[in-house]
Amino acid sequence: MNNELILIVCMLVMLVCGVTAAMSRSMIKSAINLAAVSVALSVLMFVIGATWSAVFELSVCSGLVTVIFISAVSLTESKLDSTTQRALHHSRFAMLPLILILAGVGIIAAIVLNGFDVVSTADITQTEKPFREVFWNLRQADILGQIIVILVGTFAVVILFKERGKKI
Amino acid sequence: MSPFTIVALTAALLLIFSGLYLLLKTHNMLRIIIAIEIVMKAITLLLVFAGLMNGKMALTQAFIITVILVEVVVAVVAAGVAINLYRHNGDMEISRLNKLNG
Amino acid sequence: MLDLIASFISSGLGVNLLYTMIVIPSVLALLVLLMPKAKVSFRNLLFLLALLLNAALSLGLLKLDDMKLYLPWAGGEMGINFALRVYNFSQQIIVIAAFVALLVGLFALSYLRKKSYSSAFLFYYLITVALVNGSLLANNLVVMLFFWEALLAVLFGMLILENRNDTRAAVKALVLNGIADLLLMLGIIITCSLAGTPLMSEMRPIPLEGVAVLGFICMMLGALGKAGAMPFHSWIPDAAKDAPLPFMAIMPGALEKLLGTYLMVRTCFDFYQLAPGSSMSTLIMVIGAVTLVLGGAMALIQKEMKKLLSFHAISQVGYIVLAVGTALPVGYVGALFHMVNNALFKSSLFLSAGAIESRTGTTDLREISGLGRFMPLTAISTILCALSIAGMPPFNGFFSKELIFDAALETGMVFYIAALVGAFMTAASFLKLCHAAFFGPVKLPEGINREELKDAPGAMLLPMLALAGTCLLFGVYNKLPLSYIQALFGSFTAGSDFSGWPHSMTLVLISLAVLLVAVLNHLIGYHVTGQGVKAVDHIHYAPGLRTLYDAAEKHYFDPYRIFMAVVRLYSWICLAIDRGISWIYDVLFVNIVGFVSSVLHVFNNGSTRLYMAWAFSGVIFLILLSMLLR
Amino acid sequence: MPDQFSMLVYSFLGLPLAALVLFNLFGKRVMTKFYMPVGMGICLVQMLSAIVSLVLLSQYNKDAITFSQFWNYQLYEGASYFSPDTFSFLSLLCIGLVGLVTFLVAYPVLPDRRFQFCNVTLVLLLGMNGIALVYDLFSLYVFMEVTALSAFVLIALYRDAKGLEGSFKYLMMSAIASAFILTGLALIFLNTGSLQYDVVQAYLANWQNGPNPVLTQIGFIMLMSGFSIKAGVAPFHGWLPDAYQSAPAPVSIILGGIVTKMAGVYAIIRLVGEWLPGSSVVNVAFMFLGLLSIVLGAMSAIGSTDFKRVLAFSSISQIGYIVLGISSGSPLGFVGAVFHFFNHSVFKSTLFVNSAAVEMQTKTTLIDKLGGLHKQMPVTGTSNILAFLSTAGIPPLAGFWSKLLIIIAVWQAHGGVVAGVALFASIFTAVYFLMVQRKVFFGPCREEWKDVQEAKFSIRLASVLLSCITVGVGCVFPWILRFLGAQGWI
Repeated sequence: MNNELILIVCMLVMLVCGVTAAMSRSMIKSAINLAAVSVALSVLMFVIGATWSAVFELSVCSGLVTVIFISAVSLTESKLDSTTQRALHHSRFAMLPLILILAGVGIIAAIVLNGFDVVSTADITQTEKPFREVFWNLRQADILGQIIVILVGTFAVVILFKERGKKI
Repeated sequence: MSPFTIVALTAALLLIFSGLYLLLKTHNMLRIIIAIEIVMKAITLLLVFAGLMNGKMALTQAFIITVILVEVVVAVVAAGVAINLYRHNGDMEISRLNKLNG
Repeated sequence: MLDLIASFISSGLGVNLLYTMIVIPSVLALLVLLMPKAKVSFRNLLFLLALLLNAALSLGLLKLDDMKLYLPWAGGEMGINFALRVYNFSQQIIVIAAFVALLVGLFALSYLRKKSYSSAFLFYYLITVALVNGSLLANNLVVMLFFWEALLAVLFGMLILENRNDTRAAVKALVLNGIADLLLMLGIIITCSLAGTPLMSEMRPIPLEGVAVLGFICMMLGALGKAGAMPFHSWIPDAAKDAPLPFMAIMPGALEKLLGTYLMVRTCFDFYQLAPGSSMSTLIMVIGAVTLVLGGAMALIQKEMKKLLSFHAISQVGYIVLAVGTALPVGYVGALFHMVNNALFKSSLFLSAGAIESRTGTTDLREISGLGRFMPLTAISTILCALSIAGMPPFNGFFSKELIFDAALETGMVFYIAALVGAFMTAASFLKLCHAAFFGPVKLPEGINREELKDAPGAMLLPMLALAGTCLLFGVYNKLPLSYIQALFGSFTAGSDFSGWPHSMTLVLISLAVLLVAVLNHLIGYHVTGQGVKAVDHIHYAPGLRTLYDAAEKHYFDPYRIFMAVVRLYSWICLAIDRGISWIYDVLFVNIVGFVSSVLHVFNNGSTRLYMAWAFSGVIFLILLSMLLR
Repeated sequence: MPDQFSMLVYSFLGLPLAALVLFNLFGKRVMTKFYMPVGMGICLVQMLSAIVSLVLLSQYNKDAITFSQFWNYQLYEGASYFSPDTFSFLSLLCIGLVGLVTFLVAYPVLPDRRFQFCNVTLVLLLGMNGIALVYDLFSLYVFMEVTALSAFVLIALYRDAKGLEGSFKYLMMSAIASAFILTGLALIFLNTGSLQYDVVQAYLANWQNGPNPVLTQIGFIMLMSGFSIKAGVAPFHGWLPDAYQSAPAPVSIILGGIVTKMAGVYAIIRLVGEWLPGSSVVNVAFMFLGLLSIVLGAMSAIGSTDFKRVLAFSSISQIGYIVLGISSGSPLGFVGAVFHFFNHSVFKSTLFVNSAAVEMQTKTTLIDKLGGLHKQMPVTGTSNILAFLSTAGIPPLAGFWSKLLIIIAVWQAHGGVVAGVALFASIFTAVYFLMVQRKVFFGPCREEWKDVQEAKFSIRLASVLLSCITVGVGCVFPWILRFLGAQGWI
């Protein structure tokens, strides 16, 4: 059960980094914590054998999204998050860990006390098709959707990030 | 009842909760995007958990990849809108978004 | 000759004659209305032609046997079919109505020569004739009601012709008749449901018990309203002030009385069993007696010819109602005979007033005097009719009144005395009228030249004289109308003959004594005041009576006035309630909605956090609901 | 059915994609004139294909046209493919119609930014078509995201403060909705192993005896909440008025006319109406949500001072009727809801077209500033009255029939009180619309609007076209009902 331990650790890292990202006063720290969540998640995926999604998670989420954030923060840096704002932010989220700990204990207690269990619905007799075939042949509608999503993203960048004053 | 199940469900729920809490409490538009990202991470975790439970890991991976793509584009659009709003308002304060009423 | 025409028409048209009677006047009425202004003489010809045709067709109708016509109309279980029926009762009334309408129509053409509304009046006139024919021919109570109500509309139209700015009299007529018609409608509903059929010919007399009493009262009140008896009378004197005199002559003078009496007799005789001496009978007789006495009393003091005549129009209805109320054979016969007579002399008298008005411009007895010298034929006609209405033998009024006296005496002394009092007042007031208008020193209103004053033109005189002559004829040869009338009641009146000289000499002598008293009274009054017009002032200004009369002149006793006061109170209450309700709608409701709306606006103020809170509360609501409902 | 006909379905996705390629391949100088006409043409072709497909479906008595994928003909379990049925084609027809109207109105209203507008609108159409076509909940989610993303971009098209604000609010709520939907999908996927419609339907039919019922329940609630946010059902509606109000005029037409309905109501109709018709819990929940939407939307509309905002609140109220109809759980309610879906997209587009006309001519949509425009803009005013009457459910207009069906079905399912409240709320509908009509179009003309002209030809064409559909469908509706009865659908 070494595997399971690693998974649990990954998830705990995700949780801690996520809460830190939420509570952090500095936007950059938030972004970096978010990237750490992504990294932990991709490690988790890697351990359970979901290689493709792990790679995507690592490259896109912890890479691209962080880049987007940091550039957005730098674009809007000047008056952002003054000291008072940060103090305010801190006071708003001071209670969050406490709430989370209480909620976590409550949830775990509820699960354990009720004997709640998640039944595996896996069909052992059926071997699953390889990811390549599933992705390219079975999820063709999704792929079409992805292409269109990328198209929207392109148009959004063109429309929203274009310099003011220029007309297209 | 494996500890993995307990931790996975609890971690996902707590992450979603803290993401929504941030969404509800923050005054900063970029933090809203961070909150959305946190929630999405939790959901990805849930998806992985679901794939583990029903043994359809390949399908789950396809889902996860699509979700990641969508999530990134949402983040891009949100950042674009937020930056434009910053240009209008001069800060990222969300309570400035009150021009629409009537 | 007439017989020949009649049989020719009836053989040619047969049962089609029934609706022809309604269609022809209506179509010609439209033609008259649409005739261009320039073709006045052609229009008048057309009008006369219509009336002549109507009279000829009515004669043809006389030749038909009991005939029924069904045209499917608004169907249904109760079968509101367009059912017409002609039988001896309606035949006779239609003939009388047609001939009176012909004569008055002739007069109207001459009277209306210079009036601007003549086309409209003639149109209404012909429509009235058609509707009267329709209501008399209808064999279905609902169809009759249809014509009846349409007549009300036409009445309203005719009343506002002369004076469009002041419609008070017309509205009064509309309201009073409308109430009466509403009651009639109720009565018809009750009658139809009790009888199980709306067809009059299928109905058997219903005993007066329980609901039937209500139905009977409603039907009678409807009929009384049309006839203009108390308490639906008060519009007639008001209308007399402004309405054209041919209208007064034809509507309140003749046709409405015919219709009202027709329905009264049918209600008492055909639809319900009105027993002599029963409480309903007494009630109707009381109504009749009160109408008779009060109408006469008011007529007595009038010094304006039109008003005087209109009060007499009310008073004479009282006689008819009284007679019908006795529910005796002699009463019914007397009522119908008096109805015919009343139509003749009352229209003739109104026409005389019209003739005088068209020559002198007024009918106020205080302004005119001694006209007999200039208008001898008018005077003769008026005097003949006055004698007839006063009940002077051998005129028709005498014979019909004797029958009514007979019936009244048989029922109760009180009613007989009331009838005698009425007779006295009638005689006295007409003595005053004739004396004041035609005798005594010549007195003319300003602007009328003595030399230029002539008798009325032939077209006016002819109807007046024809009607007066008929009065005399029906008196001298009363077997002619009475035999027809008696035939209506079949076995009910079998064994007695009402024609000829009244059988009780005592009653005749008492009536003559009353007339004599009236003459004496007039002579005393004339002697005291020296003026014919003031001959009854000693009664008018007698102590005690004077205050009553003053109050009556000020309309204090007008049922319409009392009714309107009640209506006003009611409408005030309704208004208050309505205000309250609309306050709930306009103020309370709007304020609540506005308040809720503004509260919702506070919750939709653009704050994203609030929106998210909404959404999360929705999720919590869903979770709780799913937990609760499991 | 001949196989060639199933190729027809490709046009719903292929044509907009081809147009996108065409637009971006050539320079803007060459293509400027062609953006709008090409868009209109695509919408027209889409309407035609939808009608032809509907006819074919009823001709060959088939439930759905299942068409193969792009490069592989085998359908494994868990595959995502396209299988539109009657309701899908009806939605595709609505999409085509509203898209056509949007392009017609955008032609004069947006003289600049045509390139951006047309591109993003085509993507929006693609997204909505995808929603209507797919046979897999996850693909539905993907296309829903496409729709939502392009809607954000369109609202913020001019990058003005209001548009950006509305866009950001929509984005936030939509992100929450996506999170909810995905959570729900993950929890359901855990149990089913596939998200194909028929698999999920079979599972939901008997979920209480299946594995992990608690997770499924939570997942279903999450799914419903997410769809409700996207649909703008109260109390998830907060973003909707802001987004509608702030969008450029043609964008509010397509938003109010079809986008929110395709993004949310469509899925609700599928899930609740088609898959869970007998579930009392879901039905009661949606009954409450529907009633709340009806009353809250109508009450808020009464107090609004902006023409477009009134229409937005009215949308909430009308979506409440659709949801209420679905909550009855009976086939009658389902048919009523689907027809109200169609009718609402017609009359709400009419109203937004008219608001666009007013906005273009007077440069304002504030009700208190407007007044007496009927004399200057008779076509707009008249079509506005027709659409209002249809919204309020006045016979014989189309809106009356669908509302009638819904209220009858609700009466049967939930009793007289609920139906009575729904009926009573439609009085409020009449109230706020009469208020708007009186303040904007009737009454004396204000001094500053003396020189206002009637809207441009293409806008008038759009509102006349939609009004004709409202009146026409209302007049032939008894026959439609008879046809449905003959088909055994009611």
